[in-house]
Amino acid sequence: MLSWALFFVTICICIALFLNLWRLLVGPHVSDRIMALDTMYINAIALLMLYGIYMETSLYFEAALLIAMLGFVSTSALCKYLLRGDIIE
Amino acid sequence: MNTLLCIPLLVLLGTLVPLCSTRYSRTACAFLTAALPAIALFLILQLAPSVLDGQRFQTSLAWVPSLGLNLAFRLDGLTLLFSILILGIGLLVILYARYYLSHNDNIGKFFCYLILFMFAMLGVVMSDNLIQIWVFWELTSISSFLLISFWSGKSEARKGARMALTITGAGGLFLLAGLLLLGNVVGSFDLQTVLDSGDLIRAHSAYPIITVLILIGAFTKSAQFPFHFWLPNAMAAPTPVSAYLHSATMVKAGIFLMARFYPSLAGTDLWFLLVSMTGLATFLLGGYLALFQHDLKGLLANSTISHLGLITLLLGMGSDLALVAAIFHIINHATFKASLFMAAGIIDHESGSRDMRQLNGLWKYMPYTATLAMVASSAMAGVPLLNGFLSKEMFFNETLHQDSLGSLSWMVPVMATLGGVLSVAYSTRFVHDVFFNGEPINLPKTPHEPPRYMRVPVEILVALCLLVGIFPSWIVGDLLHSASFAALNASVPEYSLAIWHGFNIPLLMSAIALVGGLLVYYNRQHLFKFQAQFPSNDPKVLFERAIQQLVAKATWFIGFFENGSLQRYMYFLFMFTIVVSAYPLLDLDTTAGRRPEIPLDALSITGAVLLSIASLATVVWHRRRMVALLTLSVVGLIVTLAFARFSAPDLALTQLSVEVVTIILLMLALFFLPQKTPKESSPRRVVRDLGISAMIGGVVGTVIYALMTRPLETISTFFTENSKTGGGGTNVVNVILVDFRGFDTLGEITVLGIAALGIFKLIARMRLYMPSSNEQGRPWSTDRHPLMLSVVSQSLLPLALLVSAYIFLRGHNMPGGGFIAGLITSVAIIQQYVAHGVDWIKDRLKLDYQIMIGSGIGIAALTGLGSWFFGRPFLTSWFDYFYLPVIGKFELASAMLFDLGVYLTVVGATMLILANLGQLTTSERAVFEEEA
Amino acid sequence: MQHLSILPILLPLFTGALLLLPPLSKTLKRQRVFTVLSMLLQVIIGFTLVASVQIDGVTQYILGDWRPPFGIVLVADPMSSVMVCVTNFLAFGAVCYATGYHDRTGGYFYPLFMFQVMGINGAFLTGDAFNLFVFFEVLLIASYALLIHGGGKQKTQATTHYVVLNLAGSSVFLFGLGILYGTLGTLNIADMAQKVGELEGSVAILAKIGALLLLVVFGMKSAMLPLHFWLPKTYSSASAPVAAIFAVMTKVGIYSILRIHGVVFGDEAGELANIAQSWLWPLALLTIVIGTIGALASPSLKLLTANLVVLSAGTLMVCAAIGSEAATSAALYYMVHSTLVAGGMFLLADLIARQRGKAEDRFVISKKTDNPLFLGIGFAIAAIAVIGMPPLSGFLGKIMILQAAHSTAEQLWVWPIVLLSSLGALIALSRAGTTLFWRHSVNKQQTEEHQTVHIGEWLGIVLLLGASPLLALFGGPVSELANDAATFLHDPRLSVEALLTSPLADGGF
Amino acid sequence: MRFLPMPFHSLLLFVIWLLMNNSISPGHIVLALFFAISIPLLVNSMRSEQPKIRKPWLALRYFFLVLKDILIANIQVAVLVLGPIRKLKPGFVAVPLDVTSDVGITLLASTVSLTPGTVSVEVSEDKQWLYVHALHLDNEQALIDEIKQRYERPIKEILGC
Amino acid sequence: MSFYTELLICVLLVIGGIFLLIGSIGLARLPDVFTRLHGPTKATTLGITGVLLASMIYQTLNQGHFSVSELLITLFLLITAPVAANMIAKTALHRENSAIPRTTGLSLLNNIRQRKAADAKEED
Amino acid sequence: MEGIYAFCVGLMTACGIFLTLRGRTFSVVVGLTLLSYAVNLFLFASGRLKLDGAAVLGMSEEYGDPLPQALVLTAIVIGFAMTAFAVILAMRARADLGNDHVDGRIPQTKEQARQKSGGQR
Repeated sequence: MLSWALFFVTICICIALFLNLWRLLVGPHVSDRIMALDTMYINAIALLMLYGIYMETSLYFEAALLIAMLGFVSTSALCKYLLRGDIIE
Repeated sequence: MNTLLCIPLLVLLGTLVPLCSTRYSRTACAFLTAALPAIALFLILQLAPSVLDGQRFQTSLAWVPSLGLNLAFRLDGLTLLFSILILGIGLLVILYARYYLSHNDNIGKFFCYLILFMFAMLGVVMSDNLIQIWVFWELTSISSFLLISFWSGKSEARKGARMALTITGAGGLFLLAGLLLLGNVVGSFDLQTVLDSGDLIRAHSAYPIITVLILIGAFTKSAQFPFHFWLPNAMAAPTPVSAYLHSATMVKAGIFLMARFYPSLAGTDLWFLLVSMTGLATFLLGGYLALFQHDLKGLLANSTISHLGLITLLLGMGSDLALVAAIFHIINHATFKASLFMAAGIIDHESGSRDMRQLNGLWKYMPYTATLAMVASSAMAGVPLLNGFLSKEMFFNETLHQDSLGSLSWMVPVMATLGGVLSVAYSTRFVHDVFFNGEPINLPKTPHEPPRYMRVPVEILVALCLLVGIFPSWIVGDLLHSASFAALNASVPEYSLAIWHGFNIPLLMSAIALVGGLLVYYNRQHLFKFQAQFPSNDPKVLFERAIQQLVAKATWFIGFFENGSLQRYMYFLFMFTIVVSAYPLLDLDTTAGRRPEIPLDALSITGAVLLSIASLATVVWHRRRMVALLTLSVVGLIVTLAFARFSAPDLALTQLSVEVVTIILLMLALFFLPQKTPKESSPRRVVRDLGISAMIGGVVGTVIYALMTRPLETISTFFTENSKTGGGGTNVVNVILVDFRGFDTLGEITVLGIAALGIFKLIARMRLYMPSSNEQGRPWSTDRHPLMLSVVSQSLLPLALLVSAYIFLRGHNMPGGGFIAGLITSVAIIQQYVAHGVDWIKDRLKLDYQIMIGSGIGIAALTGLGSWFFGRPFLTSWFDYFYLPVIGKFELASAMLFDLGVYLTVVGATMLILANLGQLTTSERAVFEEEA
Repeated sequence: MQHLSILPILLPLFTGALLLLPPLSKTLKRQRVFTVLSMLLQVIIGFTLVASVQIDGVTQYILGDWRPPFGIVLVADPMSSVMVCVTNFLAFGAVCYATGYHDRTGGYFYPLFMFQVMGINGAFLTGDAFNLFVFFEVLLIASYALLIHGGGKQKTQATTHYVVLNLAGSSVFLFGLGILYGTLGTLNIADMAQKVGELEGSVAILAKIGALLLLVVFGMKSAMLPLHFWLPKTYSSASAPVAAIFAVMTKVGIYSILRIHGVVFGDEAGELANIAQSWLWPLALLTIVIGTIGALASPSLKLLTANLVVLSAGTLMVCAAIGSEAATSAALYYMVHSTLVAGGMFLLADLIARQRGKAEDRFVISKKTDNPLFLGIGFAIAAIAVIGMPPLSGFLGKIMILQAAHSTAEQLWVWPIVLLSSLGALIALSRAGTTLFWRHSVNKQQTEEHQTVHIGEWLGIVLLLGASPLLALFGGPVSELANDAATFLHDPRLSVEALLTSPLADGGF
Repeated sequence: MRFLPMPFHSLLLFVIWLLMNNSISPGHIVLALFFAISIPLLVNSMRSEQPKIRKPWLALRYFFLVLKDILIANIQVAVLVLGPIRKLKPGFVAVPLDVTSDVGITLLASTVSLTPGTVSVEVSEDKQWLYVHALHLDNEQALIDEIKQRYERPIKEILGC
Repeated sequence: MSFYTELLICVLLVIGGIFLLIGSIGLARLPDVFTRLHGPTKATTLGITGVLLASMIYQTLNQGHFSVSELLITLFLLITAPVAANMIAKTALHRENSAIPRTTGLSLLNNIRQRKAADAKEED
Repeated sequence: MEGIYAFCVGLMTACGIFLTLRGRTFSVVVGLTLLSYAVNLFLFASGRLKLDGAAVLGMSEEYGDPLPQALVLTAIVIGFAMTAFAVILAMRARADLGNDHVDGRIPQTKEQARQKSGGQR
């Protein structure tokens, strides 16, 4: 049952990732693309957690944590760039 | 100490004397300068009797034994002759030069160069080692360059010197090649061995090459056709130099070389043909050209060429007697030509001109000098009772007894006579045009007799001309004999040095030459007219033009390749990479190996597709920079996931944190770089680049596939086995980083630190204007620090620090480590910068990042150094487990301290970069203008 | 002195780190004194290292006490010790020179310089392929930072090209290393040499690609023909002491070629024996040609010197291509000579440029230099040495190379090209010298203040150029040293097996 | 308070450390204490003045309220997203603010973003208005009231401003 | 591991997966920037919470000791997601990305852009 | 899996190289970043791929090759330092040279022009 659920969720996330990429590619605005990237980060976290369950290991927890942290930094910096140009002013 | 070594050494020391004595009077300087060479001459003369008896002195010191290069000197007959010429005439020239040079000239420098040349020349003739001969040979080129260009302010002097250096230097290179080959053929660079193995050499297949190479060396030095043209242009030198180098000594070096290697190389048709024909051509050409010179020294220079040709011709005749004649003429030519040059120098010095069209009728003003010059030029013309006559007789005689041209051999004596005619003609011209032929025209000075002692050298030399001419065997008989003996490396044939040999064909030829020469001189107007039809080709101009063309061609060529375009260089790099790597791939039969592959799954396919699309999108949209940046982030994210997927959590962490910082940096760059990228690659260029990149991509993909599908045995099991027991950590990757290969990490953080310092340097002087609007032309938002962002960021900072501490502490046993922790800390601080701005932070955060970098690297290195105190090599790790009552068991390891260094460096470096970049922009915003 | 062989890396590292910390970081004067003293010590260590290798034989320093091939080792053999010594000597000269003027033209000069020295020394000493990469990067990043020292448009542009090319080069390096690790499963150079011989079939082909990719990288560092284009502009725009230390950087590439392609993929490499040779031959010769052409085309002394560096690199590559013991020995001698002379020449060029007013070091008519005697003698020494004319060191090196090329199949190419390159250099340098020192503009109205040569600058130039006569005078011992080094390098029993199986390898000292 | 400049944060850090390490061993408690004290001391200078939490228990209740709303919000959004796009009636709403502190506004805005069908878009420069975007807007005033009643009031109470 | 816990994990996982997918579908499907914002901020956050909870339970059972570190990620995302959404919205506003015409309150848009008060008068 | 991995590495290399051949500093830097990703994956794969083999003792039965991982880590850090330098250098080039070209089409300053055509001798 668990493996089935894992498979299902993996497929869901794969589709989600594709959708994100699609949004990232078509835009139409940069804000859309950033949003897509941000969502991608979150999906990646989910993927890592799933992988952790699948591999029965918690080794990937830190990676997920870092994606959460750094993804946010990256998103906010990107937005700051679009808003102000200079991200560190 | 060895006398033989002393001789050149004394002269070498002599180069310093003028430099030290230049502050005294010029006379004192000259005498002091002359002292050491005089002693050297004295030493040689002391040895002379034994040499004349056929003895040969040799000495040798090891210099570079592995090359066969020894410091070896010898003194045999030939050497003796040349040494006496070099030192004797050298001393006379020193005396002469003391009067010749004006007060403006730095006489110390001049004498220094002169003695240096003397040393070099002496070295050439005394060398007993092939390479050493070449060493001194080149030294003569260098010193003559300095001497010719002594009046370096004159363009002529510079050009003449450069030409001389270029030609003789080039010849020297040929000579080197020849000598090396010769030495390799013989198996030794020892001169005597080479001289003794003439048969071996002549039989060797390399003989023709050796001969040609060595002869080219000799010809260039001795101004033989077609390399003769540098000599007249070297006349820009002060006259003492001309007298010394360009008549008596340096130009004889080539002759000397031919005479020296006569036993080894001569005796074949190749030698005869090459040497004799070159000599003959030079003999005639020099004589002919001398006739038309208006410059006094030019005439003498061309006559020198002619006489050198004569000697060469003699050397090429192949008979031993011809060699004797050649050596005899060397002596004679040296005496009369040196005296002529000195006389010409006196005329130049006292009248201010060397142009024969101005110089006329000087007999009235300087009768004494005129007499000397006339005697010397008679010797040059070959008038009986003078030394020139004797050697010319021998020469004519030898031309009759040769058969180098087979049935055309009769032409040689005819040509020789013709040459004699020419030499009489130009000698006559020298005498008649200068000392008679009416009154001087527009001379800058009124000519008068030179100072007393300036004439002395001329007198001595002219006296020698006379003495040799009248008492040949008494004066030079022994010397000539021993020199010939040495040159032949065998017994000398019978010959007689008498003034009178009876009426014979040579005498007839001499007579024809004398009469014909006078006739030619009287009818010179016709010849001048004839010559005037030819365009005057100044070899100097031609040579300069050739060189300049060479330079222009070179410039064009370099400009063609190095067009300053990075793309071009990258193109070369990648093309080369393709060629090198694809070529062996052609031999690879099957790409796939035997190692079983991991089965595919949906996740991997998704990742791969995402990665591919994102990469391609980055390429396609590289001109829409912001989008490219986003797709690049996607690539980075997927790479991170790939690392995680293939069991490398540490890599995933590192890649992730690095990527974020990179993106932030790229955004900073985006801001300052032009906002638009115009489309500028031509379709052809794009196709070409696509081809290159596809090829490399293909190669890389193939190679990695081939690698991955082949089994591998590595040293890695050692690491997994020893990680816990030896390194005290369970995270093998981290233990490798801080322990097994901690040295790499030390280097790596150093790189990071250096990069930060370098970037700081870059920023320190940067003057950038900030764009006031984005790529759409929209002004920036006025909301500098969005409210929500600042509030949340503040709360996130402690959290992030905690996380980084967590990552840091667990690094040794679990994925993590100082580097990642450092990056997290940095990113957290950067987030504060993004949210609050530089000014806000500057007041609150007072960290000296430079000190952090320094201490970080220092701590890491010191940790490594700690093991020295336990007698262990650098970076030997230490760890142990401790028990504390409440806390329980915990581990302490030196690796942690090392990691702390890493952490500090990373934070320091990252922050040094970013904080300073931020400060760059706090100045007021100027309106930015896009460049045209 | 068991730690002697790591000192050439650690000492500059600590010096560099300390220079960043107070109190040394506070004033330039302190930095200056400290650096010069440290550098002096390093020179002494360099000579001690050479001597100790000569006396006690090869030492390997086992870092972290992890026996090879698992840990990283430093190998102080005759060759590397000599190169380290040369580097330190050169750096000492350059540092002395920098005290005169150049250390003031930008920040962090001394720390960066120390890291640069560390990188170069490390690259020479390390016995581990990946560690070689790390030290390459250390020396590269330091060179980037140093290159922009002093500022100016030309420097920025040259640096941009240099940096991007080298970044691409580093990628190729990693590709190569990846392949080698993927086929051999080890990183220790000696261990690699042992395992290479066992490869066969497709794996051997892959390893070959790896080796050739490394050749690309080393070729680029050492200015091999299609990859040398960055060099002239980069070197000529660097500030003098930096350009001087750069003179040894091309040699790092050559040294690595000798090490990797001469030894690991040398005669004993089975299927992969001497794979680089067929590539090296034509490229080396063409490098000489293009260096000569570049020298002829150079409009300024710095550019000329830079092109002469290319020329000497080509000459050295010929040695690598010959691959015999004699050639390696010749290469070492020539390497020492050309490094020091080129370094000295860069310093000299800078001094000349600074004394000639607006004309700088370009070959145009200009005002007279203020110290014609010193500069003239210096130039003469440098020129004679670099052309390869006697009596200075260049000719010995050249003869050694010619002799090494004797009776190889390519002799017919090597001899003419090497000799003609000398002629080209002769023409170029004689033009340069006569113009720089002897063509003066007549007007003497603008008498600016007379510049004197700073003592440090004087010392730097004298040290570096003075090495040339000394190298020639002591040609015998030096060539013996070079022979020893070559013998060691070419004897697998000495250079490979000893390092892996010696009793030292068990971790003790 | 010199050693505990941010008591709430310290507590949070203490808990988080234990959370991260999944451990309540004495060693980790000591470490957690260490970090809980040292990190706030380190970053104290990097903070602007912030209001204190006046009513912790209310805060906790508010937290769970938001959690519950998030759940509901998502189901609503899911329906909207998956449903026909044409029927969607998005809209902007301006919510007048009573909370004055930055933290309060941020808290409110975050809550709004996380809860049913609304995302806070912007805060006006004078901090008097919170602009909200609703995915499906039927009744403007109802939304404003709900936000003010359900979220703003407790926040104001918790922070006391 | 008992059936029920496994079931719980599965349910959580599936819920998480579905919500993640819905978030992304929203992102891809909704008509303008502002509506798209809703997907990632809410659905995705919930989805990831589901997955994280599942992981937490699973790891706790699997490793035999309490594994709650995943809560940290959840907390983190709950804090940051609204801010990220806010930043993106600000960007969209700043760059004058258009909302679909049927949006109500479009008249406010100009005020929002300039961060004026809602009752401020239009000036230009 | 290996095939698809190799394909991705190859593709990324190609993309990176194509971008480095463009004429603007930004493209070049992006290209180098992409290239360095590819290099890291390449180096990593030289130790062969392994699922479920994280090199943490006790966490898995078989371990993947930890050595390439360590190498890649070093390479990432070094690559980061280098990229950072290149980025700032690009900005500096913009500041000094007034543009972001790398193809040598830089408007010649007077000095350079004189240098090029400068008389010799």
